[in-house]
Amino acid sequence: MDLELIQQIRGLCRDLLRNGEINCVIGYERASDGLTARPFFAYEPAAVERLIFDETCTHNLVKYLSDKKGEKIAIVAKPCDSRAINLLLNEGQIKRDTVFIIGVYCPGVVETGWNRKGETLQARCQTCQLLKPVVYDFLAGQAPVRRTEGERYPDILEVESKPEDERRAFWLDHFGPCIRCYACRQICPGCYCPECFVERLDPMWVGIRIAPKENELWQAIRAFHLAGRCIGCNECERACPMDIPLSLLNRKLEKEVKELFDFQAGLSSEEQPPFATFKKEEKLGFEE
Amino acid sequence: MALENPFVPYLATLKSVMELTPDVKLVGVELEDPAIKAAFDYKPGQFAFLSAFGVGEAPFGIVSLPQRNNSLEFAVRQIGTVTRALHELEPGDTLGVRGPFGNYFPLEEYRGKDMVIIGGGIGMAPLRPVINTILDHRDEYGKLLIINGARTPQDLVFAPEFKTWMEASRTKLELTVDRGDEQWGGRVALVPDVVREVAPSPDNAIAITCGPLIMIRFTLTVLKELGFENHQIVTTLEAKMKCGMGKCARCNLGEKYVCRDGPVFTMEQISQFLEQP
Amino acid sequence: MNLLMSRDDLIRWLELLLQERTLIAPIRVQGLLLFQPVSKVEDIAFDFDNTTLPPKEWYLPLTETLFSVKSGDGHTELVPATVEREAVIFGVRPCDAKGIAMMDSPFLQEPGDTVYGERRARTALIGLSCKQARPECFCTSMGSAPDDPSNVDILLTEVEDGYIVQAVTDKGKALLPQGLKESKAALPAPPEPQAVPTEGIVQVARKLFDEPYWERLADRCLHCNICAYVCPTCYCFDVRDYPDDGKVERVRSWESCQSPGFTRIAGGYDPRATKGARLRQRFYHKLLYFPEQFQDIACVGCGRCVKACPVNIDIREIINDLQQLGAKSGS
Amino acid sequence: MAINYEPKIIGFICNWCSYADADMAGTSPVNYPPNIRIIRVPCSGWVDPLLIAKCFWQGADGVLISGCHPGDCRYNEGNYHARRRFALLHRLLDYLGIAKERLRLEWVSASEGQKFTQIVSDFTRELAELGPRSEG
Repeated sequence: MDLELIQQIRGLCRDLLRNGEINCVIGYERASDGLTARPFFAYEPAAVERLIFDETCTHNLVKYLSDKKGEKIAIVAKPCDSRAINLLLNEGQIKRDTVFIIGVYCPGVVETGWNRKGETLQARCQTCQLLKPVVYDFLAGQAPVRRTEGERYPDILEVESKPEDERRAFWLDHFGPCIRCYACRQICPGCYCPECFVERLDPMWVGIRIAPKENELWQAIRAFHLAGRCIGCNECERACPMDIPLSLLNRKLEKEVKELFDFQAGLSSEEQPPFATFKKEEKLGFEE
Repeated sequence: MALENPFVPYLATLKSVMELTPDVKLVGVELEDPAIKAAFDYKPGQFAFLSAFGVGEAPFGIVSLPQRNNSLEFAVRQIGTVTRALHELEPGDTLGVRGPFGNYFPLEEYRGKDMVIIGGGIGMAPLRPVINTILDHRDEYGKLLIINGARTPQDLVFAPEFKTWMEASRTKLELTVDRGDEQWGGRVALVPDVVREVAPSPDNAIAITCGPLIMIRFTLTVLKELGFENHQIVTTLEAKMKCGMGKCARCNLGEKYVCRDGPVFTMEQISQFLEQP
Repeated sequence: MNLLMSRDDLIRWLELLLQERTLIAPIRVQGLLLFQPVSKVEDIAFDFDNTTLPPKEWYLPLTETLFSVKSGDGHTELVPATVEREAVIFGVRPCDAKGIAMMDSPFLQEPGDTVYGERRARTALIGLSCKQARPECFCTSMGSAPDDPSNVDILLTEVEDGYIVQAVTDKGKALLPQGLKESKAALPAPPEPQAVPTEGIVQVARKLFDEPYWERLADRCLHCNICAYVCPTCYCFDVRDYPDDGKVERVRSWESCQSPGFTRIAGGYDPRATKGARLRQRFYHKLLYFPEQFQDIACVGCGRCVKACPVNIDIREIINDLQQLGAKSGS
Repeated sequence: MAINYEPKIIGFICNWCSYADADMAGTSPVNYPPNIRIIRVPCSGWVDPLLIAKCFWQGADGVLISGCHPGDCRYNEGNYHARRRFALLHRLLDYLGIAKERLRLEWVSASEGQKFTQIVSDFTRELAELGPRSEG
């Protein structure tokens, strides 16, 4: 644990709360296992003593900004999380001047679960080149050593190389155990619709039946609705109690969006997302 | 032989449809099986689920009286998918009925008392069988005061029955709307304000109220100002329900289930939940 | 009198059961451990902590058809679902068995849920005592124990030369093979899970309805349905119609009091509109409403929700917090 | 099985162009195969990807979206948006095991009746050759 970094964050938050510049800090505290981290909301200056930051701080706290609209909030954001802030800014969900962003240089986070702290960095962190937040008001910590660039999509290429039938079977096997707890949606900073298509009754797109076909339709459209919007925090996959490899879906779309539209979500709050714009003369390798 | 499954509705036929307001229809429903029909006994305040097969089911207060009506009657306001499907049904169509569920207004206990009935909008539905029971046993009750409000004059649900109600002995009907129109010569006021203005006496009286929650809350305040105590104030609540049998764990207010312990409650039982913003 | 069953005997017995009825047991599927119908006895996991999901889905399935609507020629018929074969669930932990027994209270109270009741009557439970307590376990604080035989038909406890067999009910006795020898060995001492201060929690909870604690706790909650779906005692459900290829079915599926639209009625009004109100409902149902109706706290201490919650909403911590708040607020 | 296999196709057809072709084909001697069920839509840009996915999950063997040529959209840019959306959906569906050949986006103007008929015929034949989907 980088104590200097933590003192930096605590000191700043104490001041912000005391000055009344914000009424709440969204950060991390130690979880009930005494080992990993969990989201923490500090409302009083004294509560900042509970704030921590270390390699178990995997949660993307930006999710909570949608619950706290209209309040002045300070939020601790890793580089990947900060992309979600840009996403919400771009989509008009939050106002820049109501959020004080405490960006942290990120050395990567490890695989965690309750009472379990892995030795190695999460797969997404192993190839991540984004070490500094893309948007912040205050930058905490020190620039970590650049990680070696690696292939980001080997697992996806592997799925792509299967024949149609096998791909179909592969996904049905993986979507089969889905219990439709919607943790993937609830934890996602990009999922903020007041009414999700999956719960619409009229028209009823999916319905309440929890079965492989319905699960697949849910998962396919969930992923598609995040195409060009998913910032790759992979919180959905971490949250999934049934270990569905959601990152294989999300990163597939990330890869295709990059290829087709040369776009990566959340790198800027200004750039037009791919489905909000078009080019008259573009060949997308599909229609005649 | 499968056991009787409480989730399987009785089949019924739609007998009659009457438009009460632009968005409320009075539907008359008759159970198909004569034995089930004969055994289907219910009291004012109880409810049943109506099924539009293929769309779903939803709970409705039964607005008829077994002594008066051959059919089961429901006042259905079109507000969601099930109610829309019910509105589209025509006489002769099949639908499902599950019930009766819940408790009822203990009208026999209220004999000899003055009755104050306060209803807003579609909230008049469960109060109609109460009023009609009192009218059918007019001598057994004291004065009857009915205060009925709605958004507009067209939304007064039981308008066709007002004449009968007004002409009954020792009975007063006070109507009010939020917004009048050119023909409306009556009151334009909120229900709680009318209650304050009419100021029924709490002595030996029972007030029964049903309507939007906001109306119930404010009416409750006024009734208390007038001296009504919690045990003299009775209401009936609506809630999202999926079973009607205290199983789906959706309609509970604290440890009480609206479907099984209600829908009729005295304020004594539920004021904690109503007073919250 | 306890009996002894060798490991080979157990395999042979399970094979026999598999021929006669549906056998459900923990099976490893893509890194998960799930209660599934067994096709080969060698697929069964014998050595495990606990399953990913509790066995409740065999009584209250994730999704089931309540009845189907058959119509034609102006005639409509409702065909209720029926229960298939006799079944045995093998490998149920004592905490989960208690969970099933607790679901009986709401589901079998009049008017009883007949499909649930029939499944319950036609299924036998073979329990497996826990050899060790996991860090998230707290069953002994919730009226169960790692070796609690109360809610199963047969309880097996693993020992060096096989399993000590306790035939708890007549249904269990009838299932057992003939010729098992008496067990000379005493039952091993059970492991000791962590303790949680549940004493008096019902009375304490009653006082804390209006505590700001709930809104604060709910800040962190995502309002997903994980905790309810992994819980052996949560039983909320949703019912809807499915029109499909001209066929209409009424379907029941799991739902949870945490999901945002759970209590919202047509027209938009929601009596539990805030995150705090929903989260309080979850814990009040467990710690107050269920005990008030049916005596027991609606938690068996299996610790699944503790382990699975992505944001560490920990019921043990909440019970501790409530006790402290209760002590502060006096009586 | 494949001998009598008749693929089911859902066509989302733009009202301002291809729908005229589809309509006309009914009265002309050259007709397209009956495998397609046509849904008239106001614009190819109106078609929600959810509709396409739902068609496949309900058992369609192929889906055709047919709209006005780029530059000719009645609403100026609907088809440009459609092009982006379906290019991506196409790749996602393929990844999920619904082969690329099963989803087609075509630009056919109101005066290209022949082309429309040809497209539907070709699509039907290709799907028949591909055979039924492995899982409905």
